[in-house]
Amino acid sequence: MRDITYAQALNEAMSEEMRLDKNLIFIGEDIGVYGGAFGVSKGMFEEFGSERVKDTPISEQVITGCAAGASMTGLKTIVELMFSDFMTLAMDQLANQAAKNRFQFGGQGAVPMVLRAPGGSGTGAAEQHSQSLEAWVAHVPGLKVVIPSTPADAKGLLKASIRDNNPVVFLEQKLLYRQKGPVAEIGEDEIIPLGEADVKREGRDLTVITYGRMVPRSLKVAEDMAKDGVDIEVIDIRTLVPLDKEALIKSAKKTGKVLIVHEACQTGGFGGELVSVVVDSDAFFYLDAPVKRLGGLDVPIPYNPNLEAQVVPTEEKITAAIKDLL
Amino acid sequence: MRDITYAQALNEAMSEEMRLDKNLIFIGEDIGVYGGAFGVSKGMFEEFGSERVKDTPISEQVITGCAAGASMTGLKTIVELMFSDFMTLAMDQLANQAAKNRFQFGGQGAVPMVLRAPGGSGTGAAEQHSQSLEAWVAHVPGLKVVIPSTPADAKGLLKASIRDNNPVVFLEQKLLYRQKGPVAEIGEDEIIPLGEADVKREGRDLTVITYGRMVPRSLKVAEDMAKDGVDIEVIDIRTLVPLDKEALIKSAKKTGKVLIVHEACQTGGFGGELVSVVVDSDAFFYLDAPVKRLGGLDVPIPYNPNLEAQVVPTEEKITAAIKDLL
Amino acid sequence: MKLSKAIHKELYLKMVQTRRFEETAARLFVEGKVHGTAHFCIGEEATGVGVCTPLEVEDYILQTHRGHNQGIGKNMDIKKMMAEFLGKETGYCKGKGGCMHIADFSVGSLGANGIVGGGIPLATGAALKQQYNKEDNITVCFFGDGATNEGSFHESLNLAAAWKLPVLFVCTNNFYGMSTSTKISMAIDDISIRAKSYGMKGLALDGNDVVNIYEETIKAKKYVLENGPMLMVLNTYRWMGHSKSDAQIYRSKDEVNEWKKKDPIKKHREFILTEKIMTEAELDAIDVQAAQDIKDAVDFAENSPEPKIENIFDDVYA
Amino acid sequence: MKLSKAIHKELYLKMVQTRRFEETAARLFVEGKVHGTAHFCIGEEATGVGVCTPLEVEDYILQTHRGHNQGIGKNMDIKKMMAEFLGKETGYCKGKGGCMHIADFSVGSLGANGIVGGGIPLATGAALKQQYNKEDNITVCFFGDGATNEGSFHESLNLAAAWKLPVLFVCTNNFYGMSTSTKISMAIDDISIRAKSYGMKGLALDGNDVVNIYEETIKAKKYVLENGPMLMVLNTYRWMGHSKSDAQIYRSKDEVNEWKKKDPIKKHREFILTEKIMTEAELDAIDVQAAQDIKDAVDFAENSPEPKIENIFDDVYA
Ligand SMILES: Cc1ncc(C[n+]2csc(CCOP(=O)(O)OP(=O)(O)O)c2C)c(N)n1
Ligand SMILES: Cc1ncc(C[n+]2csc(CCOP(=O)(O)OP(=O)(O)O)c2C)c(N)n1
Ligand SMILES: [Mg+2]
Ligand SMILES: [Mg+2]
Repeated sequence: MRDITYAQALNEAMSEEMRLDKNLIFIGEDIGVYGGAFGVSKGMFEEFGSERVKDTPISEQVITGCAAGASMTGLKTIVELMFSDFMTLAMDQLANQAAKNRFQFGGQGAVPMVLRAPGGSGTGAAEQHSQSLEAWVAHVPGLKVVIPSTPADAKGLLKASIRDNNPVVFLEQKLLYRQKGPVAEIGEDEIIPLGEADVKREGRDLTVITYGRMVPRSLKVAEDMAKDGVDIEVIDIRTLVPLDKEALIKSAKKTGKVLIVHEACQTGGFGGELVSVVVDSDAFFYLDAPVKRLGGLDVPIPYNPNLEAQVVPTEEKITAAIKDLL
Repeated sequence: MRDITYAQALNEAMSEEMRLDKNLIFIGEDIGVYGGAFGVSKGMFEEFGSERVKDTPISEQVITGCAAGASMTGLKTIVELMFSDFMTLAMDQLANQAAKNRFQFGGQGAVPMVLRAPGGSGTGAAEQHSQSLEAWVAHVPGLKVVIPSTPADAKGLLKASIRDNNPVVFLEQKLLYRQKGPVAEIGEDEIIPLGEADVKREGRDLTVITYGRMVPRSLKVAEDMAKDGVDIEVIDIRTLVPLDKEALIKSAKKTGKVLIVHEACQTGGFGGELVSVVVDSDAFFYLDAPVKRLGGLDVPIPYNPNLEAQVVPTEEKITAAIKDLL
Repeated sequence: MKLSKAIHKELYLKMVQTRRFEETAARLFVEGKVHGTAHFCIGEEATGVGVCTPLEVEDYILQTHRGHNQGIGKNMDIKKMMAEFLGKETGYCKGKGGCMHIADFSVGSLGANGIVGGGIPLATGAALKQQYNKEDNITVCFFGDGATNEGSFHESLNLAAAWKLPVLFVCTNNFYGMSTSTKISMAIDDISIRAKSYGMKGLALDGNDVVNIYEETIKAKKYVLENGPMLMVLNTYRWMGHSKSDAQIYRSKDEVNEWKKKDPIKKHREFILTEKIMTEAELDAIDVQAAQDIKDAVDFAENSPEPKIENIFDDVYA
Repeated sequence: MKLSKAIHKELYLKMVQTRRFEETAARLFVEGKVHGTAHFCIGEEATGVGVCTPLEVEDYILQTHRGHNQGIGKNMDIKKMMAEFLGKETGYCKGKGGCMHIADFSVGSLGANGIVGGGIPLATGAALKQQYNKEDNITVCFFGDGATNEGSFHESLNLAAAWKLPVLFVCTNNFYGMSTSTKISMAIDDISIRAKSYGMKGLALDGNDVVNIYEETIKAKKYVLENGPMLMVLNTYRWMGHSKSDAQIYRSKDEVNEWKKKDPIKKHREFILTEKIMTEAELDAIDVQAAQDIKDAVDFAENSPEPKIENIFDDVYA
């Protein structure tokens, strides 16, 4: 085990897979010499060259479609969109082409591509560069959706995503890029299969179901509350599609109280799906209180840092929501 | 009262508003001489001329952005996208521009536009022309989202949407265009404010919360079940944003049993939001059974008519889901 | 270039097959045997047939919503096309796609597309794979005049040019996008000049001259392999409505009739006779064969089983 | 055309204000007073200032993410710009937008945009409104070289040309989109030829010659009102990194230094002196004034209140 950053973990996952598979290429804006807007691909251009690490013109629609086309015909591709907000420009190629091609062609072909894109607020990048849009892609059959919360998960899930034979939308968390955490030594098997939630903290009193940047934040709250004798379970779903429903239901049965936390705007967010999975199961009969959601406010992400910090679930809000439920 | 079709009701709403407001224009693909792919705008080009009913090149991104820009500067606009599936191509202009401009400019300007687009399956148009994507837009603060289920609602809600000072995504239902229903005489006030659910059928035993094409289908089931003495309440939410939460909660308290029905793929669909609204309210304590969802299967819409019919909630499936809950 | 008799035969047969296929499909609609819609390419047969016939299996094509000529040109199995059209289990897409999503990876067709311009970005990817593997093959991407107004067209041609990808972009210009004349959808007459924006070669051809299209495609493939992408515009005309429900009030009967005189099949037939490549009798025999092929396809399709709902989750994921 | 002394004074002042604004903004970053990022246009001041100064209030502009020169050119209030940059309640967007979303509807700025090419479709709408109301004004839409590879560029120029909308499209070509040289993002040298795809007039100008840009904009406005849209490409260069975190390894110091010699402010200053329009002393006085204006703006901004979370739901809906 070593401590490396989330960004470094992603870099290692891509680089290792590219070393293993000559058919794997990587395209995106400024991923080459520049190393990516968040530095995730530093050194990859130097190692793999311009044939495999390809800087593109600024044109998200064709970048995404190009990856899908290459993947349909035998390559494997990783695409980086500089911000997940730019999926707005690529939704046809992502949702109408990459996601549907195999099905609509009756099983001919497959589209093994990973679309990586950072989401989330907290960097002062304002309305058009701070969204959490996972709910859109999780609603598209044919896509898988992954959001890692730790360096180890980032590495293990990205490797699994690359090896997956389907289009995977891999949503990174801007604010986690510089966070460090323990990751297996290079060469050790650290692949994490898609579809397995992770109990990041066991507890008896209440279950927090969350993902992405809200995982460390929820853990922080749980540790703080432990001092007062409250024992919170924190489940990181890690992959939205496929979703590990069993893990959620099991925990809900155990604690009888569930809080869903995510950064995305609450209305229409993936939290609704999570509530429904719990409520529409036999866990319903174990619930001691309504399943509550704590999502972002239903506003665009503002620029001012204080405002920005307060439109998403803060430690205070998470704590308050937990106390309300207990 | 007269019986007119849903398409005719939409046509009347637009035409009447355009007669009242010279600042209102209408743009889209083949809406002119052709009268729109589904014939909704028949006769409007002849009445209002090419200055106000404007056929566009096939370019959904600029069509949507052009409307937003015109609306930001003083016109009011209606845009028709031929199929709501093409929102994939317009999502940046819709979600990053039209929806956010007022907020990110600190309240300068407003974007009074209505984006009309038909959704839903059942016409054999297959994967890329049959989706129900309301969950995407309902997750974007700044947008309002309307889905009418009857000719009267279509007319009243479209008029309200046109008069609204915000971008409204108005999702029509392909399969309802030819359905007839009673609509107030021309000249009578038939505006229906956004944000008011409609109890389409009162009942005591169970509440079906639904919208769009699933409203008539749910009503049919309710009538059939009434013969067996089962009394179903059917609530048509009509506007997803703003959502009439009170109406849902009230009904859930009354019947103690709730089934959510929508055509869109279940996973990540708006049903999750509806479940959460009910569960995360004091109605929770009145519930006799888990709140259940019945959405479309998590597959793209297939071409074959039998398959197509069976991937969305059928009368049989709705009936079965209700029986399960009772 | 002088084409062999066999080639002429192939071109002629494929065009007639296409026309019979569509006439039959139109009839099946009237008989209520098909739901949904269809976009017919009658009058445009020379485009897809002329471009695809000289290609190899390893050359890819991306088809349009109006692409029966492209599919037949690329040697797709007419039986499976018809079965798909009827939504049957034996169809190319197991009845899940319908004719707007017909595909045959085994002959190099990466699929038709329901999104105008939706296939153009995919074409750059297929060509990137060919370039990456240093293949001697190209990707041919079909789209209409209307599609050249979409952002996907622009982004794709630019990327292809910047990366010198082996793509032949083929615009079947029938002068209308649905009801909208190119006169009102764009302020240019010659779509091929759009190539210049990308530093790309552009070429405009008579889209009803199958022999010339065939020859130019051979040259174009060579050019593309050596120099990178090229845009070829084939000017032609659709005789029928845009789709099954089109009253066609946006164009005059005269205009349609003028173009019917330029029938690509008649043109080729006359060329064959004038050049004495085949006799009337030989051509008539091909006509008969084409009609029989389509009849066989309909029989096959009608006798094929419906897909089963039990298998609906197949192929959502690989 | 011979410009008055007042015009020269205005152009020079606005360019110097822009430069001081950005130097100060960069310093505020270093001091940790601003979070987020910023995109500086130092070296490109002549573009926005030259184009916007001759416009009327009723002419609209759509700005880019690199648009301080455009805003100052269009007479935006520097105090409110700075306050927005610092995220204050008194800023143009009440601290909600930041400098990537700065806007002033009262002077005709419909806003900067965080999406590359995102403002181009909006510009067609603003121009449609002007055309519909038969106004004698135009919409000017700014975007970079990189943005011309986006689908939004293509769709918008095509629509504007088809409808003869009164839009002046202005491409500030600084030869890079972030780290990506136009040499690798497109296979053409002269971006102005892209106008031809739309049947539109295209023009390429020295983007560092504020006087010429001013004059050409006056002509262009007249042209656009009479004939419909036009594309004007202003070739220039960004001296600083793309944004605050740019190590600039994708370009050489030499290249940067070559362009620094073509400093638009120095060029204008020398022109003024050579033509004896103003004296050194007069110019120095303007420099002093510009510095003071920025200092005042910082004072204003720093002493302004923070926005309150209580008002966060304001303006989500109108
Ligand atoms: C993105 C998108 N917009 C609109 C449509 C509806 N539509 C289908 S075909 C068509 C016309 C396309 O015109 P063109 O590209 O010239 O091809 P043609 O039909 O003439 O062969 C339109 C508007 C669509 N399928 N996809
Ligand atoms: C749609 C989109 N893609 C990518 C980005 C990230 N980005 C911001 S500015 C920029 C470079 C834009 O280049 P250009 O248009 O030439 O303008 P310049 O920055 O050179 O002024 C990029 C890639 C973005 N903001 N929006
Ligand atoms: Mg056409
Ligand atoms: Mg640039």
